Amino acid sequence: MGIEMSQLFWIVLTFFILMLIEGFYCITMTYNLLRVLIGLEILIKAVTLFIIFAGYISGNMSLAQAVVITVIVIEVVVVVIATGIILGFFREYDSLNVRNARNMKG
Amino acid sequence: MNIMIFLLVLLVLAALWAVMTSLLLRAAIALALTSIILTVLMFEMGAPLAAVFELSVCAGLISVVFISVISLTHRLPLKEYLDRRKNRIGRFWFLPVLLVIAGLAMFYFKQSFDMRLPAKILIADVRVVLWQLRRLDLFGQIIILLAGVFGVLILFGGSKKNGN
Amino acid sequence: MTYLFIFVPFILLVILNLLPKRLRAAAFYSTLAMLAAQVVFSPFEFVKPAQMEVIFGFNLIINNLSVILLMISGLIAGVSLVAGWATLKDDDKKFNFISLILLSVIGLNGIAMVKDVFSLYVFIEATAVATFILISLNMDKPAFEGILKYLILSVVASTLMLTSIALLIISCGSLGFSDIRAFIYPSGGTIFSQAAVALFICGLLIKGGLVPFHGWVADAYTSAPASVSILLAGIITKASGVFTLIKFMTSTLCFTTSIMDMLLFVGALSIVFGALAALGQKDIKRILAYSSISQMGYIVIALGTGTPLGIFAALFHFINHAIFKSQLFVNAAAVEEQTGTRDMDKMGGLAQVMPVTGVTSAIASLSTAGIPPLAGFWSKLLIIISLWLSGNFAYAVIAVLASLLTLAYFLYFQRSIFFGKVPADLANVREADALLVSPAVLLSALTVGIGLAFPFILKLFMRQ
Amino acid sequence: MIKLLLLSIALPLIAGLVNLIIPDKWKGVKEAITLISTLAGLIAAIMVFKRVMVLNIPWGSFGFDISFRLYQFSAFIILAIAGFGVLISLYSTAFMAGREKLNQFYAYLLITIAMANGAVLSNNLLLFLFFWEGLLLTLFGLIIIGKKEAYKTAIKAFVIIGITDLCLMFGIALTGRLAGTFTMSAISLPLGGLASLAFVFLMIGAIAKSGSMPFHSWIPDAALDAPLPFMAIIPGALEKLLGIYFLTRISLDLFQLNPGSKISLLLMTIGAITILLAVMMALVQKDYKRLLSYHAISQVGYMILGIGTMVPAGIVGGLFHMINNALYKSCLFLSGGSVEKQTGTTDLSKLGGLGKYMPITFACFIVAAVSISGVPPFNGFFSKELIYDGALERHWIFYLAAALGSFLTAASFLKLGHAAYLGKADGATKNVKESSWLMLFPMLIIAGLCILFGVYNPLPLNNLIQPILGHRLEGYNYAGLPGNLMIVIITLIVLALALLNHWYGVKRTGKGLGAADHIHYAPGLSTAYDLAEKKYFDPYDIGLKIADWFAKVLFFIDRACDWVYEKAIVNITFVFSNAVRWTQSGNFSNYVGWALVGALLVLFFVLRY
Repeated sequence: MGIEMSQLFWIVLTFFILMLIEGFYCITMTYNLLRVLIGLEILIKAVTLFIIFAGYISGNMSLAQAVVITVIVIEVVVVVIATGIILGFFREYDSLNVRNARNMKG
Repeated sequence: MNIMIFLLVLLVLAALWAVMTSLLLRAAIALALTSIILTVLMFEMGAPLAAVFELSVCAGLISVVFISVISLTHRLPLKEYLDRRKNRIGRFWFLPVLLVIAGLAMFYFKQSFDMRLPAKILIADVRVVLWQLRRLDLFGQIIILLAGVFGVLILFGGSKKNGN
Repeated sequence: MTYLFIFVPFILLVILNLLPKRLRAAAFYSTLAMLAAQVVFSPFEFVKPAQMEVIFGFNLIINNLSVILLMISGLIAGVSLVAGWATLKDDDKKFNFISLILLSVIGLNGIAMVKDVFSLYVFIEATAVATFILISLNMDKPAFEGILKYLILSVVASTLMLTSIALLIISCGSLGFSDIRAFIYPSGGTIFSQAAVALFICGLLIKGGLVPFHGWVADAYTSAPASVSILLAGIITKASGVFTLIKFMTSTLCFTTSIMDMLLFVGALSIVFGALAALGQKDIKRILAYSSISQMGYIVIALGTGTPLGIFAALFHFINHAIFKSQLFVNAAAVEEQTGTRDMDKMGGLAQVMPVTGVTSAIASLSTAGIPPLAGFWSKLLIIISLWLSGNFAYAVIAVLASLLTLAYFLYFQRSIFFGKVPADLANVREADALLVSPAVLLSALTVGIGLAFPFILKLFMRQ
Repeated sequence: MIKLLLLSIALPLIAGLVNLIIPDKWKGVKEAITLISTLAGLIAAIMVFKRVMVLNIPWGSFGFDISFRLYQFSAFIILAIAGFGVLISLYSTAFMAGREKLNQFYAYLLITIAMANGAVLSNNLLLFLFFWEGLLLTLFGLIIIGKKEAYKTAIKAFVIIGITDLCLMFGIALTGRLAGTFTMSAISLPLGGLASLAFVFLMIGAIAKSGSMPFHSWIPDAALDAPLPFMAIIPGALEKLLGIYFLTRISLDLFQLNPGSKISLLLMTIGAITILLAVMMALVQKDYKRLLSYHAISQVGYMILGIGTMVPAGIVGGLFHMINNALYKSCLFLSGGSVEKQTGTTDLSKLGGLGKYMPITFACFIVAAVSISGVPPFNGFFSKELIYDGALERHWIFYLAAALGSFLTAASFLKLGHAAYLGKADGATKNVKESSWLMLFPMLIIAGLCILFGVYNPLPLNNLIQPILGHRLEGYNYAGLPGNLMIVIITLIVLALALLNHWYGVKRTGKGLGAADHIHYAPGLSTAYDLAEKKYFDPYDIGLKIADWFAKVLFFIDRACDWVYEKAIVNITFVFSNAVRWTQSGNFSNYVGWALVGALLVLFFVLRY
């Protein structure tokens, strides 16, 4: 059981890290703000997966589910606010290009 | 176990599609797909309540929000779109390579841990945990939702004013 | 009475939103009264043994640490409220501002009293969400830019903290501080719990804006409306970042050598980086923002010593910093309100036309730079002493040298705004509104008072 | 009676704050407040003179209690501060008339007096530090109100004094840790190891305050930028009193120094170097105030040398020199101010022949100048003799340095007096009037004291200085004529040489005294003079050139110190600052990248174990 668990953990950790890589790559390399938001979403999805898996592997699924439900609620609010900001940004610049968001520096 | 690994691969591929595709609408759909696969994974792992939440909120609500925002922001002219697309390939071809490298590295440096798991928790029902032990989190959720309401009022209310 | 601290603002918020529009002036006074009551009543919990209350199933704990945050958050939120009332123009905006301040105060009070890692995360996130909207009150280009950076970095922080929570579920099976402490102290825990602690601390460092996690700080502070910067810089990022770090570390006792070394290094890096970056700034708020990064470095470096004296010094500097930095932002708000610009090159000699602002800003600057007998001197002295006593001589020297840099950029700050000749286009500037001046006077009086009463505070600490 | 102690601190402080608040229009009120409070301070100082009392107010923990102690030494310093305070404020009423920022000037002046009194009276090192730092702030304020360009000088002073005060802070912390208490009267540490380090740190604070090399470079700049009464009271008198007071306290009371120790050698070396370098610099100056300011540095060297000898004669001489220097140096600065006020310049090339128009100023200048040059029977002579005595007791090389310094001092004052007061009046100096009595009166009083302290030296020595040292003197009495006749003779020779040198120099340049020309060209004598000029005076000429070159090198070193303080540190800092700000590119991708890399590094670092 123990070794099997360990194997499973490593596999899920691998996929978790792959998803994190995708998310961070998307955030840093893309030029469109909505794609940045998609990258953030992927990060949160990865984390959700990891928490649920943590509950699964440790047999503490009730706690993990409670946590995940709260995380989903927070995620929704953050995404809605982010879209509001992106819309506002679009209204100001008439573009979603992130290079418009580099005015403050130094 | 095997079906879980299969689903995980699908999950990563769906996310990869969401990142790589050049059309925003497709990216949003891919994100919804990612959510759905995640939902299936949750069912598979025995978390039905969270799965329902994920399905209704993330795959449903967030996709709606995304698609409406995409339709609100105007499309690019075709030429510029094609330029961008070429440009995108230049920037994003490395991502799949990176994923393969990272996956191989993880496979190669495989470690096994002494999984000293904690004692099983007696309360198995998520509703009991959520409503009785973690009531403070629910209060926090209410606060966040209220803040979100204000956010919608302010951020989206501003658009009306600007529109006039 | 702990649950009152999060319930009263909530009920007040609901009532205020049900009121008809013409009664909204009452919102300001009732909120101010509520915050004042929070400042006055929270010290009654001080020095009592830590108590836990389970009412409505809320797991809250109040101890001396919580009392400090409750007092400070009430004070700074009140100051920000008054400043916002004076500077915001639109009635609707004012009302939204008050509601969001109430929400963020609930979040801060929650942070002060939770006893569970995940609830801590929830309340940090609640405060952050309220803050996003507060920053975007102005709905202009810089606001959207600043808030985007804050939001993105904040989601990254969430990712780190939630990963840490998942690892904690795997390793110790529970998220309560006491359970975590039982798991990792003194045995050191497993590799999972160590990684969990490290990741959680990283998340908090992003929230607190320490180098190299600091990218968003200057932009968010600069783009926010004047009164929001007071709240943001004075309490929100500090409470959800550094204060939470203190709370997390003292309640889980995760002071391992590697964590402490890391904190010392990050602290020193932030001190030097922030001070250097502040030196060349032209924007009032930006110089203050970088100064904030530097001062956060002092708190973290003191925490990194891991000694009781170091932790006390960190807390004391947290209090002082909250007071003087929010006061400097109040001064910045007054200057911006009266001159219409934040560019320091366009200012000069304002001390002649805005004497109160000039004097209070000088007090706060000197306190930040660590000039005796102001409050900032004592906390810096304690930080340096604690570094020295714990054997971190090099870090102590860095802390001392960086305080010279602090002095340098605050001299520059004072000179270009308040000394010298008044430019022709600012000749008609007058002293700011009483609502902006009185908080500055109150806070600088606190700075001087804490400085003079320092021995009593130290005695109080020694008795603990 | 004990309340008088607190009064001497509180009264000027309150008066200063009141001055700061009341508007500029009420000029008379300000002056009245300043004069009355300084007079009251003087009366209080006279009333508590020669008393011993201690006032303790326990406060807080960590050995920090408000503790004041009055005894012979502090009473003497308080009296001197109060006396100078009265005279300078009297002088300022005339000198500062019509200037801007009067409220700040009087306020800072009074607060400086309060802080100085507090520092001298404190019996607790932390309390002492508090007052000492307070002086730094008023110093900054006083310089900055002088001119528009004074900001740079003020920053320079602030940086230099700030850094040395930091050393002082370290020293105090170390001393407190070693001794286990911060109460000054309870500390008596033997030297060695950490204690020596603590002493050096404290010493840096003390000698920097008194303006010794290498912490001097702000003083000459301040001479040009700051208001003159400031120069007369702060670098001229107060800072010397305070710095030497603290130096004496630490070397005699707080630490057990003995004549053979390395620390004593270090002090003497610093003293000797300061004397020589500063006076060389003074010799090449072309500005009245700047020349004086270099002497203000040079004279500190004598005091440090005297105290550094750690033999009774030297210590008595050093302390006596401290009070003498305060007298004649402030008198010299005041004469400079008088010249500046009447002619509008202090550039020596534009001055000349003032002796005819300003006889009283000239007379005061002469008295002060002969005092500083050490001509008997003025006060400077007696204190210098004592210092020579002490220096000779340790090693002849220190004596040589002191005597050489004396020679150059006399030479430079001959030059100054000649250029400013003798010769022909033209340009700016034509038909100037004598200064007002408000300005002359303080100068006359101080000049009178210079003569009194010289002619009747038992008065200061027996009443002011010897009680301070008490048991250390073991029956010696240094009052009256100097004991060592050889030194006196050498001194006189040195002075005569200086006069000769001056005469020669004037003749060579043809300025001033041209009366010697006919002897030069008389038949028969002219070849002799030519010969003499080649044979006997060439070496001197070369010597002068060497001295000149040496002075230039010193000037370069001086500027180099200056450059390091002013440019190098600032520029290096800004290079770093720009680099740091460059990293803040405005692109959030970078920020996410740093955060990620940071988190990974932290993770690896923590899991490494």
